[in-house]
Amino acid sequence: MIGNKKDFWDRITSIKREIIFTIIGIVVIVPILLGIKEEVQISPPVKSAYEAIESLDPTDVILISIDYDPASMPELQPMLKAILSHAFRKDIKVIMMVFWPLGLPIGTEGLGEVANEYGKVYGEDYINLGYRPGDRAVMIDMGREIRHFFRSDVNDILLDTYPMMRDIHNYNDIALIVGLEAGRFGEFWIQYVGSRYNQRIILGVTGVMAAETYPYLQSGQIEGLIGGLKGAAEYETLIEKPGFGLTGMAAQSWAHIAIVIFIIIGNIGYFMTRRKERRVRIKGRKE
Amino acid sequence: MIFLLILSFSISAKDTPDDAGGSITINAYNIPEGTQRILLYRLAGGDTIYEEVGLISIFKGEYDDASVVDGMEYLYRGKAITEDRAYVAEIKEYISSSPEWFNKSRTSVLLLLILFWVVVLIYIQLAKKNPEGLFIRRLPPLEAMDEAVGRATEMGKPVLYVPGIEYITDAGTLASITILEMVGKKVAEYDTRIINPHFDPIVMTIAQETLKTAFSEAGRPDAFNKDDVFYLTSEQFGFAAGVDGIMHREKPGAIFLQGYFYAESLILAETGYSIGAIQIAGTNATTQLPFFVAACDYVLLGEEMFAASAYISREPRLLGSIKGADLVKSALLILIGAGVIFGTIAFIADNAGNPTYMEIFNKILEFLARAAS
Amino acid sequence: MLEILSVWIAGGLTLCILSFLYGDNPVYKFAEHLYVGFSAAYWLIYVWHFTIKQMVINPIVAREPGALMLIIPLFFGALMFSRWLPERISWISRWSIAFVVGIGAGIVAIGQVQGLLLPQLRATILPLATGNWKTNTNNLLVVIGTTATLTYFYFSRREAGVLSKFSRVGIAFIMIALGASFGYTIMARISLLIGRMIFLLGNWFHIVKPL
Amino acid sequence: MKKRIPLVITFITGFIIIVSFFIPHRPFGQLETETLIWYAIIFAFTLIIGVDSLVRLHVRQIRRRKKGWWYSIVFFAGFFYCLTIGIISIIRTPNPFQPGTAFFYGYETILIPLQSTMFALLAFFVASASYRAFRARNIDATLLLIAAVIVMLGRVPAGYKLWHRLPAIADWIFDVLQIGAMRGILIGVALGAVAMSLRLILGIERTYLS
Repeated sequence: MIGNKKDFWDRITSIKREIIFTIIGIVVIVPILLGIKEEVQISPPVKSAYEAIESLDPTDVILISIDYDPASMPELQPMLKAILSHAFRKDIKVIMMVFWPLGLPIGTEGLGEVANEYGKVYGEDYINLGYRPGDRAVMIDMGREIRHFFRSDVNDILLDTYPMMRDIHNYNDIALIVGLEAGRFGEFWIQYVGSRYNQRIILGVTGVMAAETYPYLQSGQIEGLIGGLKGAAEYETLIEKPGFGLTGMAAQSWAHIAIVIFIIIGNIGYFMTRRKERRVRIKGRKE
Repeated sequence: MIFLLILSFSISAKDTPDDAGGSITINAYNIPEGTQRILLYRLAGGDTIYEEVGLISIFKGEYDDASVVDGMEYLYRGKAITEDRAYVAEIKEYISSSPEWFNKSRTSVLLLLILFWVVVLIYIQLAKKNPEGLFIRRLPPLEAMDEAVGRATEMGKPVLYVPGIEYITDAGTLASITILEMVGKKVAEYDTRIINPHFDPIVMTIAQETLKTAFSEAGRPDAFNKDDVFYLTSEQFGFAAGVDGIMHREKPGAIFLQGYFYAESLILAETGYSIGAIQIAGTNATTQLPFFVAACDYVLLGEEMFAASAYISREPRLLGSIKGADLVKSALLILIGAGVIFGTIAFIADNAGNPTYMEIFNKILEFLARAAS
Repeated sequence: MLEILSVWIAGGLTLCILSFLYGDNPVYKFAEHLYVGFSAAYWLIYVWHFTIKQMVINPIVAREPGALMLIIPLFFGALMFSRWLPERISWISRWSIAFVVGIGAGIVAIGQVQGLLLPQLRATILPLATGNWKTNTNNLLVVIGTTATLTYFYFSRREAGVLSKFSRVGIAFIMIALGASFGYTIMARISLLIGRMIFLLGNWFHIVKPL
Repeated sequence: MKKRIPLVITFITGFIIIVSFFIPHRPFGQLETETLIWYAIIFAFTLIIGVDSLVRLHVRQIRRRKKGWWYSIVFFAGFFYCLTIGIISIIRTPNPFQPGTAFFYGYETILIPLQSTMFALLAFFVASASYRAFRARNIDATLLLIAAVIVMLGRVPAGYKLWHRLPAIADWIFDVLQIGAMRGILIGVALGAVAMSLRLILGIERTYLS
């Protein structure tokens, strides 16, 4: 670097990559080991998602769509369990369907766990329709008749054999759609179902998709938005049922502070070296 | 004496609009306090007894009777049952259902779709006649490409071009191939080496042809080395690790990251920065734009990639789409400006007690897009 | 017993992938190829169970009206595999691709206009005299943000002039939006690591409450 | 002849979808449903084209003993393990994907740890990138980093402790400040997609046939 002795800033800005990895590893592990609990502030988008389900009554049916896979489990699985707990507590009937093939097993597992916890009966209180290919094609035709694509559920049994499905045909019979999104399917629900059939929707999204989804909240095309692990923690706080969301918050806090510090150090170092280069160049010219 | 008009419970029936027929919509008004259920009865023309059809939802005050036959005439009677008594309401004239040939609630969609498509087709014809005539503004990242290849040549280092990890059907990959052609010509002129790793075999074969033509058009067909355009792997992180390895080994002076990227974009941009290369990125993956902007020297943001490929190739269908979209954008800008002004005036007039503008304003908004119920 | 074996294998595989941090090595390549192999077969099981069986075979076996017609899309679907045969035969697979591309184009055109362009346009026409100064400023910021960004992505504007200055405002709004998305994405990545660490510490080593 | 028929198919299918959106009258509703079901069945096969090319690639690796061919053995180990437990589960239980089946056991043991750890790696790379590569090299990048820092701190309890108004500012950035720009980007992408749809339906765009 500039000048012979490696001054303070050169050493600070050239820490090896593996050390950074270890720092982040420690910063995440320690709060988990210490089991630090953190409260979270409730933000308006999550509050309105909560109120959307709170406004329903036992005669209503909600459709939960699993559009994520194990890669986004830490953010969206806690949301699934929190929303299912909220719905089952209010005796709301639940239909689950899946558009991301790799997400079906964890969706089925989450649904089974929470349903047993609240003593719900398959076929009367909740049903799992499984997966169908064709994403938007399925969404559009469910506005006409759900049996066109789903003549049977995930167990390959005809829908009409289930008491709860007898008078459910299309979106007129579904009070609210809850999309759990790790990709673009949230946009599909909004465009091909929300606008086309004037259907009430709330979305739970990963942090990656959150920013792109806010314009649809502001335009009223969705009623509520639960974003990332913090959104899951907020929803768990609202239904007073702490889960994975809240346990992860402390580690999330520490990691964010560490990354902000990295950005600041990196940039201070960057400016210091650039200023030194400019000074050398000016001196060079003068001599 | 204020005459307290207790509005009595009533129902209305109409053929459900914009449907394929076979459905009549019943609405209930002034539903009495404490109503538990509202039963709906129907009398088909010629029958004598009302038959029960279903329950009108108290929350929505609406019921969609989809069990009617087109052309048949019906009468309806609603019975709202409360704690102590039942209120009855009837409709007087017969009503029948019929299918419609055009869904009126979607007129605004039809208008915008036709307008936009006609404009695009016109511009495509214009572009066919006179490709140079259609102006597209300067794109700094495009100009920086020349300087980047030049600098890499000075330092005697190769150029690395990564086309993203999507298939040929993705618009970003298509645009990347066009940009690759331009970079190929520059590399041929400066007589530098270009390394081009691939995620998909089909995109690789297309890239090989593109570079071959670029090199021969620049007058140096022999300088093109086919082995520098190769298939690496189809696994996301395996690809990122492979390209990182190339960066450390070959130490390219200029790196181009053009195409559709996923989460691995961050690994590529970081290693590229750490070996001190000029990085020019471009992607239609909005989620990856932040990482490229923070780590690269120049970035083509989303649509700018498509404008760049239209600018380079002067293809009529690309130019037509860009210019057509531009015209719609200017129309949107004018519409938003006028709408905001009119809306503000409507609000002021409404506060001053004159709601007429307000009604017009809401009608315009409702015409554009139905508000979510 | 199987349960313990499963957690130990899962823990081991987690460490194999984490080894990638210290350079691409054989252990990582082993885990990566195992993943690609397993998920490849996963897709076959999936397409069989939910498409071929539940959407085609079951309706035909149950002799539902019009079910036999479903053989046609099944045939076109299978044609997709002819892509790897010599050119003489594989050109017919273009019929299936054309069918999928045609419908996709129709769906996208309708969805983007009805579900995005019109509602988002409507949501940007906001009054600026709502009597509450906070809403007024917020509305103004949304209107300026949208129009300035559209001006930035307007490619027919000349160098100098008002439009170019207004597009400078646009790029500022774009950078703030990208910054917000950037911050949220980092949060998402950290959450994924937290999930894995709780699996290792909880389910495998039982130091902490498992997942 | 080979190019003409696919273009006609694309035009007809695209036309059916658009027309049946605007005309509710008899044949179109039913026609749209049939077309969408056919689309779904054919689409499912596009999911497994990739599998076919992968298997052929690894067979070639093994037959030619190319460098690192034993990784292809591992590929087939994972492939046939998943295939066998899948077939067993399909025969034994109506829903092979539910907990308790052999298929779920394999999924939980192999797929979940591999896929979720692969993405968890990104947390490490984000950290090293934010230290080594995210520089405020110009006004644009500076604005980006400031907004990112505010949002990152505002979204966690630590930010609240730092300054109690920080979460409100972070929410305000999301609810108001970034709406306009994100909307502008979405509109631009949408216009590009609708123009591409026109080119595909009218056969002006043909690269997908290459």
